[in-house]
Amino acid sequence: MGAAIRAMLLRDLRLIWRKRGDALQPVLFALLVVVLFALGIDTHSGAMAQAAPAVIWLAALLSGLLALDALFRGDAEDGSLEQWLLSPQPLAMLVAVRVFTHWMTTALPIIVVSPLLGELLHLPHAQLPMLIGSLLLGTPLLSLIGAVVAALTVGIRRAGALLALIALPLYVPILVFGAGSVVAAAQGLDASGALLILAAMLAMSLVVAPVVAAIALRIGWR
Amino acid sequence: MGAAIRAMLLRDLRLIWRKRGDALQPVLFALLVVVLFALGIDTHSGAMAQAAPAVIWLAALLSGLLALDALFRGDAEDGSLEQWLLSPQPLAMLVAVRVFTHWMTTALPIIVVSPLLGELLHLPHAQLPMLIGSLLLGTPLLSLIGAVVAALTVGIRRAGALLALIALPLYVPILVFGAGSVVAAAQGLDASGALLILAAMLAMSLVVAPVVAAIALRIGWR
Amino acid sequence: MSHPSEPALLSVHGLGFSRNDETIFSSLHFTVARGEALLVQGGNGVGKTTLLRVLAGLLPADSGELRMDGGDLDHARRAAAFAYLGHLPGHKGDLTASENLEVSCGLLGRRPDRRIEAALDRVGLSGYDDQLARHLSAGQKKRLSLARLWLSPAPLWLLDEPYANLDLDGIELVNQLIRAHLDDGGTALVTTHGAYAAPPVRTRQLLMARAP
Amino acid sequence: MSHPSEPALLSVHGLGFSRNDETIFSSLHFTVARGEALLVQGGNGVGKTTLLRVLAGLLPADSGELRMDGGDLDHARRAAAFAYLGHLPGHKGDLTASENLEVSCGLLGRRPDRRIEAALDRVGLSGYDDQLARHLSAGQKKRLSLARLWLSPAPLWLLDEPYANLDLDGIELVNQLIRAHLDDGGTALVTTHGAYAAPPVRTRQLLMARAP
Amino acid sequence: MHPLVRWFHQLGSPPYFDRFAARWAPWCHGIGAVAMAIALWLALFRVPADYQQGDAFRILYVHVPMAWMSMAVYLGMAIYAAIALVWRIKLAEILAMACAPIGALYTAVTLATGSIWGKPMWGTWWDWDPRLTTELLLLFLYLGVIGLYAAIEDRRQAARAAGFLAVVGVVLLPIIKFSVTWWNSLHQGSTISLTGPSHMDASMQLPLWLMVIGIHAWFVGALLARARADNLRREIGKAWIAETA
Amino acid sequence: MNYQGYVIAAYAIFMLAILWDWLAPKLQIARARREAKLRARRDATRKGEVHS
Ligand code: HEM
Ligand SMILES: Nc1ncnc2c1ncn2[C@@H]1O[C@H](COP(=O)(O)OP(=O)(O)OP(=O)(O)O)[C@@H](O)[C@H]1O
Ligand SMILES: Nc1ncnc2c1ncn2[C@@H]1O[C@H](COP(=O)(O)OP(=O)(O)OP(=O)(O)O)[C@@H](O)[C@H]1O
Ligand SMILES: [Mg+2]
Ligand SMILES: [Mg+2]
Repeated sequence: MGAAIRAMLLRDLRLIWRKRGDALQPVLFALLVVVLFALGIDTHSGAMAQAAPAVIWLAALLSGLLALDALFRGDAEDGSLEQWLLSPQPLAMLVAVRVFTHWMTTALPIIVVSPLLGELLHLPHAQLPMLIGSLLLGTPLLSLIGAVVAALTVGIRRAGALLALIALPLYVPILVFGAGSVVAAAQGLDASGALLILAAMLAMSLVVAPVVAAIALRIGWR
Repeated sequence: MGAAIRAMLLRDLRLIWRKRGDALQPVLFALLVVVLFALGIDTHSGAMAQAAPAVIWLAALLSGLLALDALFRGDAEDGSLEQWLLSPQPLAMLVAVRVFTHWMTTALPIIVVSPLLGELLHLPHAQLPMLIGSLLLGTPLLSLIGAVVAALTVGIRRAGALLALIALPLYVPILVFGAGSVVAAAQGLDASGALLILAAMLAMSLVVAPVVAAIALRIGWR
Repeated sequence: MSHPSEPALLSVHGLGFSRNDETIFSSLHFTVARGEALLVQGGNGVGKTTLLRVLAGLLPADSGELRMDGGDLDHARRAAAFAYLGHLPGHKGDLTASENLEVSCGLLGRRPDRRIEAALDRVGLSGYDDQLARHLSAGQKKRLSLARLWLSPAPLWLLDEPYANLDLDGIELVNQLIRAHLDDGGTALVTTHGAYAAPPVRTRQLLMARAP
Repeated sequence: MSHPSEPALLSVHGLGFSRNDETIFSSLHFTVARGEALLVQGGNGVGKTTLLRVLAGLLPADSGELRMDGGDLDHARRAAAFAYLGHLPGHKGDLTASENLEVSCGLLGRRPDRRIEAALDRVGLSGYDDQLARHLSAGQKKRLSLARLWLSPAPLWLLDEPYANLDLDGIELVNQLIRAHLDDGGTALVTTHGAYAAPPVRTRQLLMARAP
Repeated sequence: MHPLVRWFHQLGSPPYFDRFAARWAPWCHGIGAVAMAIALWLALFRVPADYQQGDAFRILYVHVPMAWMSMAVYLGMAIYAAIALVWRIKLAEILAMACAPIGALYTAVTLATGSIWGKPMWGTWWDWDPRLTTELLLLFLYLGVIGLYAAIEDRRQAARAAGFLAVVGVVLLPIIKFSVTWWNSLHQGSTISLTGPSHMDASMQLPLWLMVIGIHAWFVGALLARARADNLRREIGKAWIAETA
Repeated sequence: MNYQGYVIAAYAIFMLAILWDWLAPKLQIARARREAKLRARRDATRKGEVHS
């Protein structure tokens, strides 16, 4: 099992490295969403700064959503997925490794540039640590729950919008606690509760989501 | 040529009717963006209403962007596109018909529900006519300009994110004048200038974009 | 190659194509006259498909000249003269067989003496008019493409492996269609691996091989 | 079918599968013993691929029972015993040939007596270790899949049209690999249209035909 | 075999189910129509206007039963889906998938009637109140199930995938509800509270309960009819349909 | 205050939905029936001809 994890990790890291240009796409997309929002709003009214946490969270979420389709699709199309399904290794473990590398290439870069995004939207600096903290706890959750949806739709050829429709209701709690915690902190309320709940959800998802996604994969792949 | 237009229109309308469930997806996606934004922001602070035009425009734009890949992709994959390229009919005309039906199924439904979206974000009722007007002028522009980008990337297998990256900068002026006109009207400024510019851009694109997209198609399709 | 007395429907001089600076073929010469077929033969990957796509104008040639009936071959003439049957079927899965043919007649034109129902009959698809194309089997899809060809007014058929996916009946059907088309004064360029029967008509052969 | 004296490696009783309530096959019975191959034959669309995918567990059977070495076939035993070569290559185009084999050895296990370089050699890909899989030709990709099979410790090979895409050398290679595998006490289920040479080993045949 | 078990197996046979549904659906519809007609008549013409809300309070008689049903139907769908997933019973798949469009419709009606009620009561069609938000998300969940079921070609696989989503959704529903409530309480107290008529007069209660009974019967009828349609669609081309047609 | 419009709108939506709930499956059943009949007829014509 250790060998399998090592092989999967090495494989994904190599693939990321060979296509390192693609890894920039999610962060560029998030940046564009933020810029477009800033262009569409009256920047001097203060509404922008108030909307900033919601917009940055929305940007991270939408860009993760766009990337979600690629989570298993490539492996499904070239037959790698079939080999996973036939492998004696626990499928949930393979899924977990895949989700981890996917999070690293899609969500982590956005977290890294989130101070920049905050600056663009005039987010008060005091809220930045809260924003980063909530993203760090929330985005893995997005990836884990997204994996279940991606697995269910892996057999459908052009799943884009359907994927979004299915995933977004499931994303609501994450967004509510994630962006909500920043808003709460801005109002001087105690936001640690929201972060704790996010952490608890993350801990649970880490255990449950790969297993559920593995079941969904067996259902979704004809 | 009349026969060809008729054949293309009939074809697209039949296809839309056979897959009428899919026609709901863009409008659902726009609705989801709005819902997520509302969930992420403090809904009672007034910032939501101020950001409403930008968010609704962003929602229309992103959902159009998601649908853009399907503009020529299906026809490319099943070989219909090759037949268009070989047909004695002017390609620009076929493209124009395709863009028109695509706009009707992706953008028009969003315009139809835009009062609902405005209501969800507590957009002041007085701004609604301006919002609808700007969407009516702006979304065909999005489709026309998007068609050029979709044509250029039609040969690339998973173009989703790339398409977004190329298209979004081109969309900036449309968004600026579109959402900007609503904001200006809200501040009591004269917004007819922005609308006029949008109308002028639309008139020009109606003539130029199909031709450019046709050239791009010949380049993009190996 | 010898030149027939009648002016060749299509004549190709010094045609060359390369992809990423890898030459697929270069300085290809051949002519095809009305009433005869050209068999393009060669192993996997020698460039048969590429040649047909270049002729159809789907890929840009690097060099060379194409002439039709002795005149230049511009885009409009090419579009009116060529009908192409490639690896992709070119049907919408969510339209029925006859709706698909309606579309292609609208786009590509229709021989005035041929009707959609008769064409479906001709290729052995009678009774399948209102079956969605995506519910047809691979062989039936191929037959639908053949019906499109049969309806088209173009004199020059470019057929890329028309025999693939078809059973023995289907192979016979292709040969019959080609023969009838040639008897009408048309021409066909047919690629094949050589494993299938050639149509029983006057043929020339173009043997392609990998450039060393 | 007669039952051999040794317990069959795989025995199948009353296997049935249907898709959208269209029965693809029903109540299929057969057994395969160690050291013999089963040729699954039949025309286009009779369900050969489907049968192999059901056996591999990629599709759920509607009815029927599978037994291995006389015991029940649960998920873990199936995963350890079956190696599958389907229509999809199962390689990442952006990994090299040997990196791809490393991955599959990690996931599917490796016979202790076989090494990656030796396997590449065996299938005629020596010298291509560092070539990206997407730069291999169709036939070479097939050979890479064969190397994966060769490295796998599974005794039961499910080969879906292993001869497709291969030239004469390649067909001979498949036959050699199957023969060696059977000599080692393994078993192979091979689907084919019947147009290619069968491997020169003890074989049973399963002839499938369309249900009326 | 126990007669009940045997009956259940029989019910699973498509022709038998077709006959069963064709026989009983009209009865359910009939009972539902009568009960609802009486309830509507009472609610519109017999119940006195509320002293606070005036006539607007009459919307309760359509809004509340629909709101309850929207959730009950989801639960039913998830239960059928779970049965289908565990025991692979085809009839359970069909019933689960027949629940989805009905539930979506009831949810949409809840949202619409609630909005219409909200305009005169709160002065706005919509507010991001937790109850309203969760109802909207419930609609999205229904639409996701319907969309997934429609997107997969193989009907049984489609039913299994969509059923799986329904079951996952039921696990998440309380979390969504809880999160939205929690989030809302972060801000200043909501200006809105759904003040139910806690001390309802018996004469005001009767139409409500009649309505609830009626809508349940109607739902069962609709479920049977929709399941019958799906059952027929899956069996097109089988001999028994030609015989019954 | 006169809320009649709102009440009528809400009840109308309810009635329409209920009606649709009754009508939709009826239409679906009819369509399935028709399709089955068409299919049967088509299969009959197909069986008539010599099949490949
Ligand atoms: C779009 C707006 C609305 C939505 C989505 C909505 C949704 C719901 C839901 C889901 C329920 C069931 C809750 C439960 O039983 O746990 C419910 C019950 C109820 N709603 Fe609404 N509602 C809306 C507007 C209104 C308005 C404006 C009023 C009256 C002022 C109202 C009055 C009630 C009452 C009295 C109940 C029953 C209370 C109970 O069972 O405890 N609703 N609504
Ligand atoms: N889209 C492409 N991109 C890059 N190379 C390609 C592409 N299509 C074909 N080739 C290469 O060009 C060469 C000629 O291909 P072509 O498809 O014309 O061969 P062919 O003679 O039709 O072979 P086949 O008998 O397999 O159909 C091959 O070496 C192939 O690898
Ligand atoms: N994904 C699918 N969805 C629906 N029907 C399918 C699917 N795959 C195969 N079929 C149908 O199932 C039947 C059996 O297909 P299968 O692929 O098993 O045939 P096969 O014997 O492998 O044929 P071939 O010789 O062409 O490989 C065919 O009638 C086919 O149309
Ligand atoms: Mg070719
Ligand atoms: Mg097969």
